[in-house]
Amino acid sequence: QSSDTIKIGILHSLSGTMAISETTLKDAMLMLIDEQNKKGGVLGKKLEAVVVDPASNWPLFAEKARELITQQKVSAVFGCWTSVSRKSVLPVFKELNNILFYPVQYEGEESEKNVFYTGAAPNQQAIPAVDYLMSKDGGDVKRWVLAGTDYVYPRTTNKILEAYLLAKGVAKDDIMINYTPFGHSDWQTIVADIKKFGSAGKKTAVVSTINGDANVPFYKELANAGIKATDIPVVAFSVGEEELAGVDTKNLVGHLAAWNYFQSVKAPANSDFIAKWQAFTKNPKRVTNDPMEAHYIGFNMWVKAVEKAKSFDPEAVIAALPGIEAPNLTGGVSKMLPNHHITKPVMIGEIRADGQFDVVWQTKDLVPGDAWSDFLDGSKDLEADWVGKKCGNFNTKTNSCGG
Amino acid sequence: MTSGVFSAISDRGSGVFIAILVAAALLIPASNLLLPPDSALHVPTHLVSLLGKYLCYAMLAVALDLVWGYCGILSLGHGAFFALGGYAMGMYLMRQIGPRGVYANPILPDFMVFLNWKELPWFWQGFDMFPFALLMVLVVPSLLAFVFGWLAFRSRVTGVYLSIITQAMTYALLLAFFRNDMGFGGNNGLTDFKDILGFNLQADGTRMTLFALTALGLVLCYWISRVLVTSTFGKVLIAIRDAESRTRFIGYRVEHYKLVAFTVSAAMAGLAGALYVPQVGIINPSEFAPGNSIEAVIWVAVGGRGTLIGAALGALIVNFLKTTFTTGALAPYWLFMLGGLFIATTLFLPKGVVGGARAFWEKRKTTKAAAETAPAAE
Amino acid sequence: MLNVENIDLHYGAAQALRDVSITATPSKITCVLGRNGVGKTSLLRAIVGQQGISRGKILWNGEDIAKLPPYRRARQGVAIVPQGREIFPLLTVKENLETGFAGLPRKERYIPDSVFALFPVLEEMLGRRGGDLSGGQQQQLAIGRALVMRPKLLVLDEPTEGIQPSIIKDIGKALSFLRETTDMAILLVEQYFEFARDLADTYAVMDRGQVVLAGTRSEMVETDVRRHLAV
Amino acid sequence: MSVTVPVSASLLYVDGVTVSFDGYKALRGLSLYLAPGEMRAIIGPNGAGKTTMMDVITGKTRPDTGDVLFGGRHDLTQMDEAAIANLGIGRKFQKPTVFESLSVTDNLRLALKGARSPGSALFGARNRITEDDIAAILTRIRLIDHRHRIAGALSHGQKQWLEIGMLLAQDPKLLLVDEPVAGMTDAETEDTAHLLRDISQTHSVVVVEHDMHFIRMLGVTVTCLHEGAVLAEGTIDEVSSNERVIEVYLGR
Amino acid sequence: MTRFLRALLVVGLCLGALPGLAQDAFETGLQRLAQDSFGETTTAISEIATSGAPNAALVIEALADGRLFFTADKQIYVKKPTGEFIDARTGAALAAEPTGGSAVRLNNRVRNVVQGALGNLGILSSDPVKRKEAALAVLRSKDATALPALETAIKQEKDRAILRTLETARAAIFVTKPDASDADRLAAIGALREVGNQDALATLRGLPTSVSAPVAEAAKAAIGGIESRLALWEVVQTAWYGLSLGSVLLLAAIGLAITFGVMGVINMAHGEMVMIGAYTTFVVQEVIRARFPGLFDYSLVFALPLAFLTAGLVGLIIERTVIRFLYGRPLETLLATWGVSLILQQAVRTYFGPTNQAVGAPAFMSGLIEVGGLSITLGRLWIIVFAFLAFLALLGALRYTSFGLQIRAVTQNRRMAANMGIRTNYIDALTFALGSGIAGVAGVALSQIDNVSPNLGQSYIIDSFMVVVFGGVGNLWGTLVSALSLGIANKILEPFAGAVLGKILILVGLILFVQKKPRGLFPQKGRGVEA
Ligand SMILES: Nc1ncnc2c1ncn2[C@@H]1O[C@H](COP(=O)(O)OP(=O)(O)OP(=O)(O)O)[C@@H](O)[C@H]1O
Ligand SMILES: Nc1ncnc2c1ncn2[C@@H]1O[C@H](COP(=O)(O)OP(=O)(O)OP(=O)(O)O)[C@@H](O)[C@H]1O
Ligand SMILES: NC(N)=O
Ligand SMILES: [Mg+2]
Ligand SMILES: [Mg+2]
Repeated sequence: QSSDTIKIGILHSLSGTMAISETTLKDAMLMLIDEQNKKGGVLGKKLEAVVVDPASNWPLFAEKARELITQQKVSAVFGCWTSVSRKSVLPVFKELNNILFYPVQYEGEESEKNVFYTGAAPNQQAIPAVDYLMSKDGGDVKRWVLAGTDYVYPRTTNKILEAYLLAKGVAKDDIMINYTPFGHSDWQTIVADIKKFGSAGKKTAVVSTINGDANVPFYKELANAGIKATDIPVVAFSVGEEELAGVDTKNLVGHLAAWNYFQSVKAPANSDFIAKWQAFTKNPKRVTNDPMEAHYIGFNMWVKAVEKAKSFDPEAVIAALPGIEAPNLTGGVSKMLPNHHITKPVMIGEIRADGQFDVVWQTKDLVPGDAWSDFLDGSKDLEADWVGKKCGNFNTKTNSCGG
Repeated sequence: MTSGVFSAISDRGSGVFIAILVAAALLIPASNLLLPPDSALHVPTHLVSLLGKYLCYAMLAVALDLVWGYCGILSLGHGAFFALGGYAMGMYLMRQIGPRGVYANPILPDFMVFLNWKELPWFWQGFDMFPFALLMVLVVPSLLAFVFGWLAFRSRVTGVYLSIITQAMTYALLLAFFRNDMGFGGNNGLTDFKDILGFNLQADGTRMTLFALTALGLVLCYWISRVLVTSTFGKVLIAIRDAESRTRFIGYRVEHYKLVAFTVSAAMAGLAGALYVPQVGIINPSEFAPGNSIEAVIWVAVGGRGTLIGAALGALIVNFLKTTFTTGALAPYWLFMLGGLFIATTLFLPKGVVGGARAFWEKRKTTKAAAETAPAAE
Repeated sequence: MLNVENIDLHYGAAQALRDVSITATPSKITCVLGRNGVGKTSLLRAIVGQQGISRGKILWNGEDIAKLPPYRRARQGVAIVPQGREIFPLLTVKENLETGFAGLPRKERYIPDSVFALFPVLEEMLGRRGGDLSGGQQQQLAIGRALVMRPKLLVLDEPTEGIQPSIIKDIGKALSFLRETTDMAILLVEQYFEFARDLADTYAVMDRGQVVLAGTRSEMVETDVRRHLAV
Repeated sequence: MSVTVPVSASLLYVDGVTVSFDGYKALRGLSLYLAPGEMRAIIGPNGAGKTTMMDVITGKTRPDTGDVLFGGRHDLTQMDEAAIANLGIGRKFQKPTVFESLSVTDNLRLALKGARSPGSALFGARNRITEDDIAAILTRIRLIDHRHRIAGALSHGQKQWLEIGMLLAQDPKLLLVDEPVAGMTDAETEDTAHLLRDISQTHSVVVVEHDMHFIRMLGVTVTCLHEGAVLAEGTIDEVSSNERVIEVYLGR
Repeated sequence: MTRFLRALLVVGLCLGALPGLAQDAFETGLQRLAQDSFGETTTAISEIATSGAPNAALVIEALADGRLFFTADKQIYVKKPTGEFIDARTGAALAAEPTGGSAVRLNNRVRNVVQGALGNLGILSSDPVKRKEAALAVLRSKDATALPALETAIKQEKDRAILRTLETARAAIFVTKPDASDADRLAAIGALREVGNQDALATLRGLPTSVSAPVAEAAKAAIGGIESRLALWEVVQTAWYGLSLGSVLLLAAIGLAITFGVMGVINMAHGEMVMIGAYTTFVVQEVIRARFPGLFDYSLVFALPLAFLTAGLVGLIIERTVIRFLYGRPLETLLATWGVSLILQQAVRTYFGPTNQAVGAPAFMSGLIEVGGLSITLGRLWIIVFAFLAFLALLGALRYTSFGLQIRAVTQNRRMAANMGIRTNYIDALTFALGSGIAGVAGVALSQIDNVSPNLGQSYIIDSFMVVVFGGVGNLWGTLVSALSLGIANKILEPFAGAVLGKILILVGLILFVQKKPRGLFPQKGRGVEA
């Protein structure tokens, strides 16, 4: 390894079930690194991407993380999509004291010294989306279907949402919760149930935490069953431009998604990014999406932190990162918080016929990511602060740091 | 005919295999701990954990070969026994965290706290004690195998029918363990372990010990399997594989033989899983995925079905290639190489690596012998 | 006319035939005798293509068929009644017979009446699975199946095995009948000495992979033959 | 045939057994009584039900009706194959079935009399069987030179012999032998007849054959089955001169 | 403006009165649209719709389709579907598209209002298709301002189906309208009870709480009546869902019933054949979209044979290069075909990319018909029909052709089959190609309801094996019965056990069932099997 290149690890699945989502992130990282090198690299050194394929296999994630850090000696890693992949690499990053940038919306309830969460915490996606639907513009929704894939992210998100809705005075009877297995493909019964639930005379909406693969058949069934967004809108947290590229969106117009970024947002930084991306992938139709933006922000933050610390040493960069600001693609400036989450705008988009989203609502200010939900018993007293308290789970009641 | 506990491993292949493993168990940790990192002979920690993981897979492969290679039971659900052993160990490690979890709950693991569980479910009791956990590592998989096998073998479910229900078993367990309500941490599984028997899991010393134990565990599993297959028991297994009903007609209780083999095999798979978890740092339901069990079958086939050493070797080869191929420029294409390897193995080494090598030697021997002696036809 | 010339056959490293030559002439029955394991079946396998040979020629009407795949040989009129019957167990008796149609021109795709005349039991059991038949019934089916192919060379490997005496007699008559009425060449492997002796026009005795005695029936000396068949 | 035979006096008591497959009656009220130490030859047309009868006795096929008792008290219709084998009933199949990937020696080793539990096979007596213990049998079936070969590589006739050898090794009280001389030369047939006669000194034997020379050499009571029931029974001369037997079986 | 006044206006509009006032409202409405605020847009729509201006319908239709634009200097213009631009205010054609125009945006709330407005405007149209749509729109929006127009329309309507919709719409309005008279309400409740479907139920449940006791009583009775009727239909509906799921399983498994069930190849690449079929559909649709857009509705008709051929060809190649060396070693086919499956997956991933591809539904396969209380989605209906056709074709081919006989002979005893003159090589290759081709055809159907991604095959392989094995290997009828019974059992369990637990129960049930029938539902019987 020559001393004037610095390695960056890219830990995204290129095969297996998650390749469908993660491959794009690998390409996005390659582009960002490429761009940075064109600008002269960082601290005078060129960056070199090291791509590995953890193949949607969680133990392999841990193995590959270890390989990146110890063998390839990378200075930081950008990677993971599912929470379980993040959980499986966590001990490795802690042990070897390196940095992971995690770009996907997740269930929260975590703040680790070695991880920087550039995707949304539940308060940056789920809660605002529900707020919107309850508003007049959102349709004054009174009855809720919380539909999700049966795993931790949807379960936690729905737990938070349920607590939130109850606190907002929604009756228990007006909430229906439904879980389906990964890759569920026969949605007839559930769509019929939703239709039935929605025929109680109150405006009904579906909050969907359905995971990747199951979405296409879900939307196809919705369209088949003739459920229009004007009847029962569906707001999804895991359906972005990339996922919609696989569906015929004609019949889905008006269904919603909540993200912190949409490709359709008109901002100079965004147009620039889209142009570069399409040039980089040599595909003028290639779409961008929210986790890509998260990597964009995370990568720029890392560059700035390195410059601030004047070192590539992970320990120094970790210390330098909180407080770093980097522009996002929608015209704002995101900031890394002491809890290792960032500030983000929250947007609600409606699906258009061309597979893009129309932003119909967005928060005025950037929302700071909250690691520990205020709506869960176990975590409402917890707080993460890696700057002052040097603790990821400080209990404000007992004034002590957890394990 | 010689037989018995020691003669089972008195052949040359076994000798070499065991010697290599024992040497690895002693020398690799020693080199890691005693030699300076810049020494040419120093084995870096990450390599040791990698090897440790492979050896766990090799144990699983040996367990599978015992039932598939010798008894014709193509289990497409052996990953389930591996995972159950892993979970039993994971539960112990989880309980060891104690109040050091993020929510600082002294009893409840983190995932239970944040899903609002109020108390520890009954099936988590006792896992704070290592001996109990160790017992469960063996008992849970073998109990499942026993009950499952008792039903299936008694009903004379054989061939693909048996394969498919073993697959259904692991698939059902996969779905069940995915459910958060089951109380095993949902799809995130059990993770963030701190220490084992008071030793820090991240410490090199602990890692080396675990590695050495895994290597010796593989020796143990191999030994047990050899004792089984070299005794007449093994001959009966082969007889069952070849002509099950004929075996019955000379008075053997086929279901008992299968049950013994299946249960022992499940216990070995469980042990492999238990050694795997502390080294890998996580256990979650994806270990139950049917694809994993099929992959294990493939290791056995690559190495050579019905050879035990081949099974272990197959696991090492395939996983080593997987590790190598998934890094760097070739990463997006590694499936081509792995797929190609599988096809090439079946076409050119129909008995697997070890089977192929043996056939090669035998052929050389017999052609020589044939050249020297008179016609084989009597 | 079949001329097997100096063939060797190996199973792996073990040699089962060495320098075997034999002929089968149209309208003649050629009988091969020999103890267990001397290579009779191996010889037939070589002729029908189930087993490759390592040396020699197999001439069928002058053409060397040794390299042809089995189905081509079958389509040139070579049919076998194998040892162990090899019935298609899950096909019905009728379907078993119909497998013989594969090499026939469309207009010949029917089951000749002679088959049922010879083995009436087959007609009774047309709808039964072949695998369910009794051993002897299967043997009859195997012969019937070969006849459906309208063979020019009929190769039979111990066809009387497991068959009741009356039908053995019938088979003997049938073979004589075929010899008399058609130009079929018949190659018969048999242990049952009297049956073979009564039928054979020419014979060959094998021992340890080799032909040790051969000749026409008139030349055949029973004691010589029996010596080779003795234990 | 309506001889009443006391159940307890017969080693094998088959009475009124009926078996049908998808409506086809393979056995129609078959009765057969075998005294201890008796050897019985069974003949009958192809499809008469001889093999099916053995299937019933060994537990492979469950009869629709009828009794099958062994030693006067064991109801074979209620037992499975292994249990029946362990009572001391051994069988040679019509189509030779041996363990193809085991050596000739190992085939015999597994068949040899003795405990058959997994425990005994693992650590027990079965592991102490030496080649010498089976050498006698190997010699008797003339496979001594083939003892290390894989059974799958034997010729058809050699497999027949191996199966006979396995039956000898089992040393059962009752031997059921289905067409032992099919595919054997006349000399071997003679030899087999000697062998069976020797065995019948100390064992009960039921032997099915179509080879009338062989049957004659055995010199025992012959039962002729036809369409699932007994057609004739008696000495070989009686039976072979029976008009019906000649008509359906022997031919003219 | 009160609702009453607006209602009056609609009447006026119908009579062609008050043109001056109308033009004013139209103008202000248009101005509002340029504000780019959903609230203003909503108001604007009412104003425009009720203005009676000649361009009103044109503008609102354009808005609904996203073809209405505004510029910074508040010029409003419409892009016609044909591509020309016209000024919204005057209707005059524009020479070129004004610069800096952006579309007037919609959200679901606006869309609802637009729908109502379009209903009100179209209900008296002379085009029956438009009238039908408008009637449905009114039924959805239950907009009371449409009532006068509705009454007029009901008087004029000749088409019975449309009339029914109109009357239902009127009833729906009376039920929800806060100030309707009791008599109107009771009549309306009666009408809705007649209709008796989920929508009617929803409307009835939306009855204001302030109504008089007899009305509330009647509504309660009507709701109860509809509910019990629907409960009955639900059984049928569940059976239908089961049948539909079963037919998907059947389609997925049927090719495997050949390659595995008949040939004995443990074909782990079967799923990838399905995937190839789905990608063929995608490619066909891409070509059609690009070259012959008019043929889109026939895309599946082209895709079917092509998918059969493509997957069949791939199958043929696999058989000739790999499988043929493995006959008689069935377990090794598992290893080799697993390798093939990895390669095919990654090849598709490399060539088409890892993400889902969009496959559209032709018009005849989209939508829903209601039969009594049963809703049948057309896409599913076609898949069921298709699955059965494929099944019957295959059954016929195997049972009644000499090809079928030869396939079975070859798989039962390859060596002997060759000695019977059967070209075993040829039969093997064709059989495998046939099984693969059928899998490809299944892919065409599955592309309509599932992801078209490199993972498609993997998601069906386990289910396919279960179906084939559960039915009894080698028995096509078994495959049929097993697919349908698994589908129906799944759908019976799903409502109360949930999808996850339901699936677990099915698996456990399957394991237990196999104890009773160790060779599947339709075991192969006889002596030949045990030997
Ligand atoms: N598949 C095989 N592999 C290896 N050796 C074989 C195989 N088949 C036969 N042999 C051997 O080849 C020799 C000749 O066998 P073959 O079957 O031709 O004998 P045969 O004369 O037909 O005997 P039989 O009368 O018993 O049928 C025997 O020694 C046999 O053991
Ligand atoms: N599983 C079965 N299914 C259908 N029919 C059967 C089955 N088993 C036996 N049979 C029929 O029962 C009859 C008796 O068969 P069996 O094998 O007992 O005859 P056998 O007396 O042994 O004849 P052979 O002398 O030819 O061996 C035959 O017609 C056979 O077709
Ligand atoms: N974090 C997620 N989406 O698993
Ligand atoms: Mg032979
Ligand atoms: Mg018989």
